Amino acid sequence: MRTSERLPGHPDFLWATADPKSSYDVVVVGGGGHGLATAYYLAANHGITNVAVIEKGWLAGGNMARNTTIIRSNYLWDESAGIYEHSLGLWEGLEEELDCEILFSQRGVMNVAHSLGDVREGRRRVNANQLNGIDAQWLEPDEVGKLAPVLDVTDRPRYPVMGATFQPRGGIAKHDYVAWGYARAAAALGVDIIQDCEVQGFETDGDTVTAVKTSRGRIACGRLALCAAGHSGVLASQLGVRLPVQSHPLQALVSELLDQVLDTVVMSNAVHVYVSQAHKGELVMGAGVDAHLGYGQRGSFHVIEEQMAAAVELFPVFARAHVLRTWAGIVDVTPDASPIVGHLAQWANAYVNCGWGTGGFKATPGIGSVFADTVAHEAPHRLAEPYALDRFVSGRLIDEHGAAAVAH
Amino acid sequence: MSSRLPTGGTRLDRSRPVTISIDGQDVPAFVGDTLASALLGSDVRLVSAGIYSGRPRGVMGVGAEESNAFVQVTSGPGEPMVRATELEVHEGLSVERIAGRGWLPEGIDHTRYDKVWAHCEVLVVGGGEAGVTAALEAAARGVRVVVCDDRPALTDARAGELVSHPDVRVLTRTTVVGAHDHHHLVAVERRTDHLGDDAPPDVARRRLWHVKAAEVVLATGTQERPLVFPDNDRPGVMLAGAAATYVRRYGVLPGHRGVVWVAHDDGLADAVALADAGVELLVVADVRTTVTPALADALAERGVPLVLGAEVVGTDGDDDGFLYRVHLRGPDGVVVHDVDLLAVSGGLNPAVQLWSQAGGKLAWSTEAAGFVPAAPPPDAAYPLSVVGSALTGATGAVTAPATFFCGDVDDADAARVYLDPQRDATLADVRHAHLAGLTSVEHVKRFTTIGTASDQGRGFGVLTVGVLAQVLGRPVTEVGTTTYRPPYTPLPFGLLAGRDRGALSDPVRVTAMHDRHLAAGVPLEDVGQWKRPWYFPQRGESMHDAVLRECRAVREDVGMMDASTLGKIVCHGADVGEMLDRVYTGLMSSLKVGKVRYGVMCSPDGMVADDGTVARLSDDEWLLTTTTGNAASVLDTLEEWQQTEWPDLDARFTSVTEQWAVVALAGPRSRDVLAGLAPDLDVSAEGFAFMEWRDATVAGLPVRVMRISFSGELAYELHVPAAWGGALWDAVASAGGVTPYGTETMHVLRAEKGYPIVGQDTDGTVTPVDLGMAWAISPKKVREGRDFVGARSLVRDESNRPDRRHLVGLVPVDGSTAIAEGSQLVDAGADLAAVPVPMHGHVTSAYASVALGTPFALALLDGGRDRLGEELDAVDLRVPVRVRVTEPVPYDPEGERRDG
Amino acid sequence: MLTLPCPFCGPRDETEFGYGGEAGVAYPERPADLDDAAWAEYLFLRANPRGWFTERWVHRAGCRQWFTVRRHTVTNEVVPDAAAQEVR
Amino acid sequence: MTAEVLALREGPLGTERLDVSGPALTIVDEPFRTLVDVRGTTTAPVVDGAWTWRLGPDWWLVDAPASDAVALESPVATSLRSALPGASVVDVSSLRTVFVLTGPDARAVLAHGCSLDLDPRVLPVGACVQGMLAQAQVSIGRTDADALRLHVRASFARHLAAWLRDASVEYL
Repeated sequence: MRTSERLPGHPDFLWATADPKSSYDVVVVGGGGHGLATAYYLAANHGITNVAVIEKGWLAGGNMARNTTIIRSNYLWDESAGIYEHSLGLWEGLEEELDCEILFSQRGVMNVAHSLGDVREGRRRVNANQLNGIDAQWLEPDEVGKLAPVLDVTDRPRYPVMGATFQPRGGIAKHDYVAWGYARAAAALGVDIIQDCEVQGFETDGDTVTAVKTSRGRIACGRLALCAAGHSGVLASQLGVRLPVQSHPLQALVSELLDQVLDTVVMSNAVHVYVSQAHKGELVMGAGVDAHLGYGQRGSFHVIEEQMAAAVELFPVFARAHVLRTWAGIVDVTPDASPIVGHLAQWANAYVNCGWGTGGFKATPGIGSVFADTVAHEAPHRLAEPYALDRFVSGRLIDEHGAAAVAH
Repeated sequence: MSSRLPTGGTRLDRSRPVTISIDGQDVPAFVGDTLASALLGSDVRLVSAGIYSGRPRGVMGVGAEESNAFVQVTSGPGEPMVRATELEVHEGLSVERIAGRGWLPEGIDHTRYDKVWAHCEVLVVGGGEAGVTAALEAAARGVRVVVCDDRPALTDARAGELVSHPDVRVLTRTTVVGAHDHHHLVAVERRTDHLGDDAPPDVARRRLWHVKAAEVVLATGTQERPLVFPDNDRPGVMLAGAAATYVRRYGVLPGHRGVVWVAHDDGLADAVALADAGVELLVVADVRTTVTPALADALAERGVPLVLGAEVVGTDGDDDGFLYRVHLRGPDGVVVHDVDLLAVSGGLNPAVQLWSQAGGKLAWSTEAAGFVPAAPPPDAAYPLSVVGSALTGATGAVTAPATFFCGDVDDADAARVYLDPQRDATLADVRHAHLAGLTSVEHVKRFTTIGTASDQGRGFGVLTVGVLAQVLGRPVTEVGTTTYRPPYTPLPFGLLAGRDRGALSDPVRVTAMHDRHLAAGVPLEDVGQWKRPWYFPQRGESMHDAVLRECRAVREDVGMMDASTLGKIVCHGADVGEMLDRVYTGLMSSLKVGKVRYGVMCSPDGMVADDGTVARLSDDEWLLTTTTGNAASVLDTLEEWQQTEWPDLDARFTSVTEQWAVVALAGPRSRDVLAGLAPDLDVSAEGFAFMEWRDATVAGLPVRVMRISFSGELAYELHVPAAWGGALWDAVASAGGVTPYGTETMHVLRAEKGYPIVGQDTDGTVTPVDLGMAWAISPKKVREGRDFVGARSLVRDESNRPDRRHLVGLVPVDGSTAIAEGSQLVDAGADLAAVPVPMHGHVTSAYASVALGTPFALALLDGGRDRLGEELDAVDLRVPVRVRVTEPVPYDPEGERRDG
Repeated sequence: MLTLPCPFCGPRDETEFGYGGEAGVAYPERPADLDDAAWAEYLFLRANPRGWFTERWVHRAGCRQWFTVRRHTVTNEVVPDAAAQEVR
Repeated sequence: MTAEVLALREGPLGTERLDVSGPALTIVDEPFRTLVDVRGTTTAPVVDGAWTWRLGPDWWLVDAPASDAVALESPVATSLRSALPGASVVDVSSLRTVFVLTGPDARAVLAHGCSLDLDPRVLPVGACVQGMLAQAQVSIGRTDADALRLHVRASFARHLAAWLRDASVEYL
């Protein structure tokens, strides 16, 4: 019987769970990947270490624990390419930066085309990416077959493969390792990581948010940074701000451990599935968001069934794999499928980072650094500027619906 | 030496011996055996190995709680990671041992997977005594009942009564795997797996049940959990209840010489059963200091010594790593026993997975030393109850954390205390997680991977929580449990796909003329779910040549195409005109009966959503056409506005897309062809003007003829009730010299005229003005301040920035190089290596054109209308083509050809 | 899979329905009179509560009627919206 | 099980189907074979042998025997339209293809791809439900204890026929 290689272990020490102090220069609400990365870069890049990350549950237990870990930067519009490519650049140095394993694997991400329209849009995107300096390629079906031999590139499927976009530098990482790596590095720089601490309200004075009221008491804040993903709307509403964000369930699943058959990440917008085979051997898969709002961290079973039908259609050998576990995250979706980053409306010292929809994980280092810069300088970072809340009033949207039909 | 008893085994059919194999070694078995019982019955103790450690592993349990014994099935269609304790044997079953990781057999799985939806008033999960009682009570109320049980048959004496009840459906070999919102329960039925090659070919091997129940009763019983100690993973260590079950159910002795170590009364009863079956029990140990006297007496009667307050502190293995010695610490110190069986039982966990999945809360019960159902799910509209032992767990259990949770094991030994054997995760890993600063059970689970394997922590999960509580020095109630997620047991992807595979994976929609296209051997294009003729090649002709020929035919002669997929909506009502004025940018209410008008629809944010034509059939009857792709969404939109915003408007909408088959007839000679087919129709330019419709008899068929052109040529659309679609196609095709053409030629012809295709030349960010279609916005409505959907958005500053992307035409400067769709537009001569290269727009459509004598393209270009004549590079895959910006109507800009 | 109470057809599977988001967001009486901010509010701002939510569904594969329910966005409890239950 | 448990009949012709809608309409008689103007003044002359399926609060599908007319619109539609002023009457004879399933297992076959509850106690003779079957939108009416009449849009008919053949294989 063939045994397997163990994954690299975790560092001997991760972080110490802190109790809240009465006051911090910056309170980051949300102990997910974005909140932790923001806190880390505040400390590491800007020397702001009197920072608390407050998390209502357990650290990185929200979307960070529930996503399918796909990393890529091949977005269509310049604004999106800017932030995601910045992020990918940071991913490439992250193990060194954080001094720990994150199992970042640049195995490539392909997005398969099944119609003439898909081909046209795929080529459009590849061309935009190439001119933006992003490593995008266009693959013909036979090249798709070489990179993913278990993907059926014959004319048998209902919607045969007609080509694919491919980003070789894209890939996956291990989400817990990433979150814990940021937590460990931030804590080492003096950031307090406070779990089981739920926000119950805010105290304000004029145009300033002065304190966060939590289940563990009042915490005064010099600046407030919201990184609460699907819960951002609920938090912002406590400050009288309405955000154009809707929170939906997004389901994902894993199979049991299997010998390696898929060495790259495959996504299909038209046939609605995306899949990678993680380091231990499990197939990690997802599909589109459930249509309705939901905070229950669960979705409807038919979405899983449709996704499995799509998977088996594209990868006939998957028919015998087993779904081991399903779950759902809560994704916060904006009208143009692009995030909201910047000042929280009228509040002088409050900032918001939300609306990443299905793009949150891959943006983690990028938005962490950009948001930290924004909070530190009290002005939007160059890469954050296009994502200001007021674009919904002007109508200057960054429409990434094409990218996000099944993003990740 | 076989351990099969000469008699007994409630599940066995001893008259039907079969032979199975593991790693090529034949093993005798009986019908009714599981792989696990067959292997135990033949003393095959090695079933799998630790994924990283390679340590040998045997059978630990008897059902879904099994955490060790997973194999790869290699007979039949093959299947990875199958639990030996639930795999029923059949002649020819062949398996291979694996170390925690299976493989996917190559090739297509031709297994028939099936699904069924069932509705009932009461679903009972579990067909044991409590389940049968609940089901019979429900059935007596005269309601529909479904009972699911994962065993091959119900064993309760009342099973016959239940099965024969007309309103009761009993599903055996059926495991309920998911309890979803609103009492949608998902179950998997294993129908022919146990039959092997005898399975009838038409019977689906597995079936996924979707059960919608008004009320659910969980009679799911319990799952036995082990006790933990160093080297607790050796083959020979088994659950006590499982060991007793192998005797009873399969007539198999799980060992010959053994020690039993338990923590509850049921475990002692199992020890009695093992002794009665002939296992030589050297000692029975109990972690408790007092036990039910009757059980102590029963052991004493059998001469089995009972030691209280005892614990196993380790085991020794032989050269193969199999159990051969147990170190038992009692009040008098450690005693070593030579054994081949160590049967342990730490208690019975209520099977609360479905309760938890459904949103029910769990609470730690000291009595059961486990998590039991507490607060029910919040949705009172869907009652969920638990009956039987699933409510209470084991009897006579006590909390004894120090022993239960292996508290005093030193660190060296802790590395051999397996808390998840399948993942080779140990007590040492939990301690490591704690030292690393982790305090949440969720973090520890992720750090150690405990509970993430195929058994999802069913056996060891509670122990892990207990261990963690001990490590953290906090009560179990503060540590809490992890959330149970569906599915309860792993489900094949193929089963979830069901029939939605291959041609049935998404409906194939076809037109009334489809057989003609198939007979002509035409390549088909997928357009949404539709199959449409792409082009009509003649013998040996390439696509390029065929399309050029078809284009030439339409420009110079006459062509025909199947346009049946156009969306069609008939509107009735006195206020349809007003309604259409509100949803189209143009003015529709002024349209005269007999006339047709082009229309554009916007979304509320002002972006082009669809386009099509509006024909007024009578005062209160209208016919809309939509793009093929948006037929459903346009109807949805109309109904939504009418029902939710304007219920006072008298307007009703009915989709008639498939009611009408449509033949488009286009080209300068189309009038002649139509005249020949419809001798009674006045086809003169004066008698039948552009954008008019007439009802006529064409080739003896009832046809509504519309004079509409999507090619710029003189053209007609012939709409016929689809029952006669084929006949009309044949009639036009045989009218003489009419060239059939497909979607590709249609695209070329419309592009030559600068007609955009919504979804190709638009992407949800394009306004009518961007498309150069300001003319499609009714000036009268604007002048009078009448609103229409999208109007407000179109007057935002952003919608009128001069540098918005406009639709323009492009031609290659050299007059010959093809432009690729999806090309990005950059400054002429831009250094493509100097990234980022500023982009000004992109090519949305591009074709070769026989009419223009040059390749050409449509593009969306920043401020494009002010850049006519400018040269740019259109870059595709890093190759630039120098292009010149032109008006978007390269062919016949004056529209002189539409009258023929 | 949610079960939704179609006022005409009765309880049916979610797969038969289309989702319409927040209920009660009326189309402005005179959009032209709104400033950009007010118009943006109509276009883009919808409630997103964690808890009870009044939302619209359309029974697309059934009677094609729009209707309103109240649903809890955490528990998915669904109750018909009394104010919107005028079955025609 | 016998070979007769299930019969499939497919065809765009042979019957006429009309989509009738309008707020002024209701059904009064039990076999649901007559449409009546809600004001009670006009009884629509639905022909003998027709079924009138109620699809929505003010929406019916009239399923009438065939006529031989070769016309843009069926004669039944024309007569209904004149009898029911204000109603929307649309000929959907070619739009909706009919499948007739008969036999004791007809309902069981549909349950392989349809979440609708087709129990006769829920769907008695004369009643009709609409929903999804094998990814296609359908209406299903009961014409007899063991007979279901299924309508599907014509472009989906071949898909549905292929699906029904596959789903019924264990019953034939």
